[in-house]
Amino acid sequence: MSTALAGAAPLAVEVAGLRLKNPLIAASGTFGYGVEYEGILDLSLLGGVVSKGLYLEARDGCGVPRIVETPAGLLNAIGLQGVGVRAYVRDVLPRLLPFDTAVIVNVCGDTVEEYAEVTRILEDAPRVDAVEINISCPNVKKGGMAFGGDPRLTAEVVGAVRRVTHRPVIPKLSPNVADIALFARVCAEAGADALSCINTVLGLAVDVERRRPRLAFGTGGLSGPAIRPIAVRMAWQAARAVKIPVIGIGGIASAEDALEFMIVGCPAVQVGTANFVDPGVYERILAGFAAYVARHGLGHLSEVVGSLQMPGAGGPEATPESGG
Amino acid sequence: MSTALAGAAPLAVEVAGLRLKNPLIAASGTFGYGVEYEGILDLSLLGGVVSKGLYLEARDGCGVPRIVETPAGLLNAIGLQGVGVRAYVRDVLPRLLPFDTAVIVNVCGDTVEEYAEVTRILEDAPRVDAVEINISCPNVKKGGMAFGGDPRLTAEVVGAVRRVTHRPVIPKLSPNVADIALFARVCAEAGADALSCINTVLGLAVDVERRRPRLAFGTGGLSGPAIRPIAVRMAWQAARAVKIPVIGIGGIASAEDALEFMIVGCPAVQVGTANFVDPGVYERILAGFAAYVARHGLGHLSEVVGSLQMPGAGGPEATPESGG
Amino acid sequence: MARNRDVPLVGKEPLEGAYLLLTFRHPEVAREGRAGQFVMIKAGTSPEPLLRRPFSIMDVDARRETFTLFLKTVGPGSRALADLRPGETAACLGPLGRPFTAPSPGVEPLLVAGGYGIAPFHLFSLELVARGVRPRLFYGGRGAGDLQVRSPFATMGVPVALSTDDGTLGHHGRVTEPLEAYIDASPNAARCALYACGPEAMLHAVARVGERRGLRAQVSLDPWMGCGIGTCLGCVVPIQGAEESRPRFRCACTEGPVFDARDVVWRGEGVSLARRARQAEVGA
Amino acid sequence: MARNRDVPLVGKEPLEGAYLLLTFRHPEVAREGRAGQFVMIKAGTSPEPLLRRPFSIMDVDARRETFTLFLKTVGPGSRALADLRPGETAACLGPLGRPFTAPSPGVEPLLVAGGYGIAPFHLFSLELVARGVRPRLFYGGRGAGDLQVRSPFATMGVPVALSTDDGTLGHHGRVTEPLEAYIDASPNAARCALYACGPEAMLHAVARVGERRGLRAQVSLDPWMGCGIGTCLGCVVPIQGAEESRPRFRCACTEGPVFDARDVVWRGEGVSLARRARQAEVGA
Ligand SMILES: Cc1cc2nc3c(=O)[nH]c(=O)nc-3n(C[C@H](O)[C@H](O)[C@H](O)COP(=O)(O)OP(=O)(O)OC[C@H]3O[C@@H](n4cnc5c(N)ncnc54)[C@H](O)[C@@H]3O)c2cc1C
Ligand SMILES: Cc1cc2nc3c(=O)[nH]c(=O)nc-3n(C[C@H](O)[C@H](O)[C@H](O)COP(=O)(O)OP(=O)(O)OC[C@H]3O[C@@H](n4cnc5c(N)ncnc54)[C@H](O)[C@@H]3O)c2cc1C
Ligand SMILES: Cc1cc2nc3c(=O)[nH]c(=O)nc-3n(C[C@H](O)[C@H](O)[C@H](O)COP(=O)(O)O)c2cc1C
Ligand SMILES: Cc1cc2nc3c(=O)[nH]c(=O)nc-3n(C[C@H](O)[C@H](O)[C@H](O)COP(=O)(O)O)c2cc1C
Ligand code: FES
Ligand code: FES
Repeated sequence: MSTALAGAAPLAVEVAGLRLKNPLIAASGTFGYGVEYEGILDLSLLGGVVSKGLYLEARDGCGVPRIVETPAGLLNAIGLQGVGVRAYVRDVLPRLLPFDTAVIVNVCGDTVEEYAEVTRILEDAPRVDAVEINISCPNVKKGGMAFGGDPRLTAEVVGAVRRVTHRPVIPKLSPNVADIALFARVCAEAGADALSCINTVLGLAVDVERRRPRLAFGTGGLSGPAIRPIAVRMAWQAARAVKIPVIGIGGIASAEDALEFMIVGCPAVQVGTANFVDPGVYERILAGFAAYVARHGLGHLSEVVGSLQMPGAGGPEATPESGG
Repeated sequence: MSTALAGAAPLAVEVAGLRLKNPLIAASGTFGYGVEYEGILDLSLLGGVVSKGLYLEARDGCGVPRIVETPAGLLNAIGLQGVGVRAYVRDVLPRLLPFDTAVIVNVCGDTVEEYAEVTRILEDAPRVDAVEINISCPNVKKGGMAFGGDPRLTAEVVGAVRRVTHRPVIPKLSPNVADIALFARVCAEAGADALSCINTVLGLAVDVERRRPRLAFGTGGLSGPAIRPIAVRMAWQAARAVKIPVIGIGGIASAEDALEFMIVGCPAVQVGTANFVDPGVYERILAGFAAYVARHGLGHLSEVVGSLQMPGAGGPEATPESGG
Repeated sequence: MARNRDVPLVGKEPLEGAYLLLTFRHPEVAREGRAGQFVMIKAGTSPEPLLRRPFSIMDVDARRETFTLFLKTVGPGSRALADLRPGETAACLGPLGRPFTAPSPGVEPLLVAGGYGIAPFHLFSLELVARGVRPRLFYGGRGAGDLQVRSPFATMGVPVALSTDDGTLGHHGRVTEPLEAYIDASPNAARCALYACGPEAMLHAVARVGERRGLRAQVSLDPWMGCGIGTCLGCVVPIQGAEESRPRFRCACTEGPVFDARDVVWRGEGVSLARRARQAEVGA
Repeated sequence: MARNRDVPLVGKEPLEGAYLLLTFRHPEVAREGRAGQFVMIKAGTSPEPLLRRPFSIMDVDARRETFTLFLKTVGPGSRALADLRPGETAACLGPLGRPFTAPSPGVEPLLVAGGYGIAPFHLFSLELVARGVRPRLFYGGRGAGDLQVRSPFATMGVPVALSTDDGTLGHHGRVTEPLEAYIDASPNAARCALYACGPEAMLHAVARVGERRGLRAQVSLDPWMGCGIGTCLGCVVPIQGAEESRPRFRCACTEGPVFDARDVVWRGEGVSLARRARQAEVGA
């Protein structure tokens, strides 16, 4: 462990064969390619970083406005603007070499073949530790959520990526489904090593003076503290449904927020929108973890994973079933 | 129109045969039985009031804590504590007689038969203007969301209620589904006259010090400003899917919030959590409506209903399809 | 009758530590507010935190049309109130809830306050003294810094017994210790009525003190409140009268916050003292 | 190099209307901040509003390790900053973005500011004067109340032409009118460089003024910004160099906020001035 902060508390975890020095991972699309933080944040503090979504080719993304604030949340339709996987391998990966952190690449595609092809190109690249499959982006017209909302297509994409890589494969689940446990199981059966849960929730904000959506694209993906109770619920449902690890995502901005996900069963978490709010968020969370470990006399932070006690029923006599 | 405020702007609407003096309805479970506001708020200011959920018999509801705040939201598991439909008809309805507002009763059941039986009892009661079918409460162990998450059961409940009442039937949709348009269509086909959209979003908040849910019941329903972008999106999807009117619900606390729902296609809206925050919310919204009507030179507020202009694509050249 | 108003802050007096006094103009609260009643109040309109917060009415001034709160800053809602500047307004609904019931003639009211639980007893003492009744106050806190409201009681001529958990002021120990000592030494022990406001454990202890000595106790409960008027059903507490075969959830905002200690189903007990006594009678 | 810090407020000067000056301690911004650069800053940690807000660096004091912002209170983010008390801290990342480029020797810098767009030109004037270059300022606003930063320019000896939309101060009309009048009257008209910061329509007008007269113009764009460091991709603006066949989205936070006016694809134009000129050349 390379830094004093991270070394101060027993935080290392292994997720799907990935060794992370701590359970904190920067979420896709909210951390650029990682290299933007030079001088602002030492990437070696993080358990891992996820790249923004990468297709075969570069993309312009959506028009502006692309981001609007909603109550305690952020609604975005970036549309996966990005450099394309080859430019990423050529220009970005070498710049991540100096950092002691896991590099996870967020893989996108308009077709099953494109997901596989992007993954194949990464397979030859050094420095990539795992592949996260983005089957849940709400802001594109093809691919994205269309895959993550259909169990059969989900299985196909995960299977196709699985076949072309030896690295851990981590599908990222969409919250815009009725039964996230079903999708968790489908991914596990198709060969996933872990799950990321959740991507943004589909939303719409209207400019009532102009009677148009506030985002140029129309609808967008909701993230940030507003969605945390939804995300914790879904992470809990997914973690109960499968044996593979679930990485919790959604509205994390403090150690307590991260611990909610860990307690419901996630060995690791991703921090998204909070990166925009505060580049110091990782140091704050790590300090909070250390305090929690000390306060609760834990040998290792991961002792809390899955420790949620679901209540019996309540009611004025606290007799079982009166909660119904 | 009985009050100066409501009379000041052309706001009256007809929804599923119900004449409302304005599009503002108090949402189920957030306004008691209406009678609690005596002296605080003149019910005749409102287009309508929805009772809290009623079963055949009285219920204790869940244990405490039943309500916790989350970022810009409220997570609740009340568990439909209530007096039962007969006590409502006997004790509450007479007290609503003096008020010039539509009375909508929120009907619950553990079984299809119970929904029908509750509705039948209401059929003989005076002063009831419509029936809202709660197939979407996340905080009960039977009934509730189990119905609203299954298209076949949804159709059964709506059909059963439809057969025993001549009053407008308004199923209340659950947001915890993948495709709300599907449920909207199922309800319309089963004979619904309008839809209420949405109920609370299933969530979970964890007390990390005690490693237990913060609510006694465990999970809860998320409401308030946090969910508004999700609710507006769903109301838009539902309104596009069916010809019957959709009543928009979720996070409304101002005229602008209500107008978001109206612009995406809802002729009326319900105000929930904001009732707790500010009993003056209706007067504020009505004043905001009047200002909006004047500012936009509208002959009638309902001219905005469904006026949303969805954008073409963006991109740096603003050429079609580059948003993808 | 409760009224919802935007109330301007007209007075602000910082006390030690996290405590302060805030005075707002609200004619109905000023005129009708009684000891034990509360207001639901929120500074600003941010959705964060979302809800108003309950605070006991500590003082009223009908002539100036103002009321005063005694505030402990503990989180975002109380902090936003503490940050108000004179002239700024808060959204306020009140007066709410059922007040304390004055004792019968000849009965000595013993008031037991923990921390910010002192607030209603300031107003209650004013009410009692105005009726010619002199209460006695037992006032406890963690440390000396938590006993911020003392001089008004001296002015009213109300005897005060202080106690602190850490011994920095008054009796070193629980507030119920001087209470019990007083009752046991009193020649008039059977003619006392207990009134308590403070942490749940303290209320429970006071309920037991009353039970053991056959004294009536009124306790002001302090559950989480969402609306203050009986619509959110978030504030329910299990209550069981002597005649009720099982506890029922009652709203602390409308049927309380003041309850008869014997009707409360205290944590871990499953049955109220009143019901247990009745069952013992019947069993006997 | 940008640094993320909790910065204490060390100075606060209310101006008229919604305007005020705020001074914070931040060694790196104080030492390295250049005119046209900005900070991302937020008071408090409430999730509402969620994000930091961009504000131009108006002044720096390397010795005191402080920098100053000129703030117009328009919404919750700016209001929370305006409500800070001295000693309280804000979360601040900076300095960010690309600064203005000083003109070549002998070229007269003409600064065009609209409303709070004056902020970077205060620092820019200080920088220029320190290098022996005397800029000239054209400063417009809706009314007299929007022209709050005037005396520092007098102190620096920078000539200022004021204008207001409502005629309450200076020229009655657009800020570009006195600008054009000055250029047209100047014997040195070809040796001017334009710098503009303010509302988009004003920037666009300045770009046209430059274009018509063959003058280079640097404009500071003002898009909505989420992060300030190129990761949220929320602040993109369509930019097209002369050699680029189509516009590309560029981040205003890292590649701007200052751009060459000729490279900007202005609203409704579809192509940049630079590209159009190149196409005309090629076509010709
Ligand atoms: C009838 C009634 C009268 C009250 N009178 C006073 C008073 O006169 N002066 C005063 O300072 N406070 C009083 N309170 C408590 C006050 O309402 C809470 O301190 C306040 O709601 C905290 O809000 P917050 O946003 O500042 O903190 P939060 O962040 O909401 O809470 C901070 C901490 O306080 C706890 N808390 C929140 N609400 C309560 C509550 N109702 N009871 C106990 N703990 C709580 C939380 O669980 C948390 O640990 C009263 C409460 C009730 C129900
Ligand atoms: C590079 C840069 C430098 C800036 N420098 C200054 C400065 O020196 N002084 C100053 O007062 N302001 C400056 N601004 C604008 C400032 O960032 C906004 O006024 C602020 O973000 C508003 O936040 P709010 O929460 O107070 O209001 P919000 O409620 O967020 O916004 C209030 C109104 O302002 C509009 N608005 C919000 N952000 C912007 C923006 N970036 N550009 C234009 N309109 C916006 C909103 O659409 C809304 O109508 C600068 C902006 C940028 C991008
Ligand atoms: C601006 C923005 C861009 C995003 N881009 C991507 C992306 O490229 N790929 C992806 O899988 N998720 C993307 N996400 C989703 C986040 O990784 C994360 O799942 C989501 O925001 C919820 O976490 P949060 O609440 O911490 O932000 C994006 C989110 C935001 C806000
Ligand atoms: C405390 C509480 C109780 C509720 N009880 C009911 C209920 O009994 N029946 C029902 O259909 N909806 C119930 N709801 C859902 C609301 O009617 C509404 O659909 C939801 O809260 C979203 O609207 P809001 O964000 O304006 O609160 C309840 C909501 C809350 C917060
Ligand atoms: S506080 Fe809402 S019911 Fe009592
Ligand atoms: S502000 Fe986030 S990329 Fe520029």
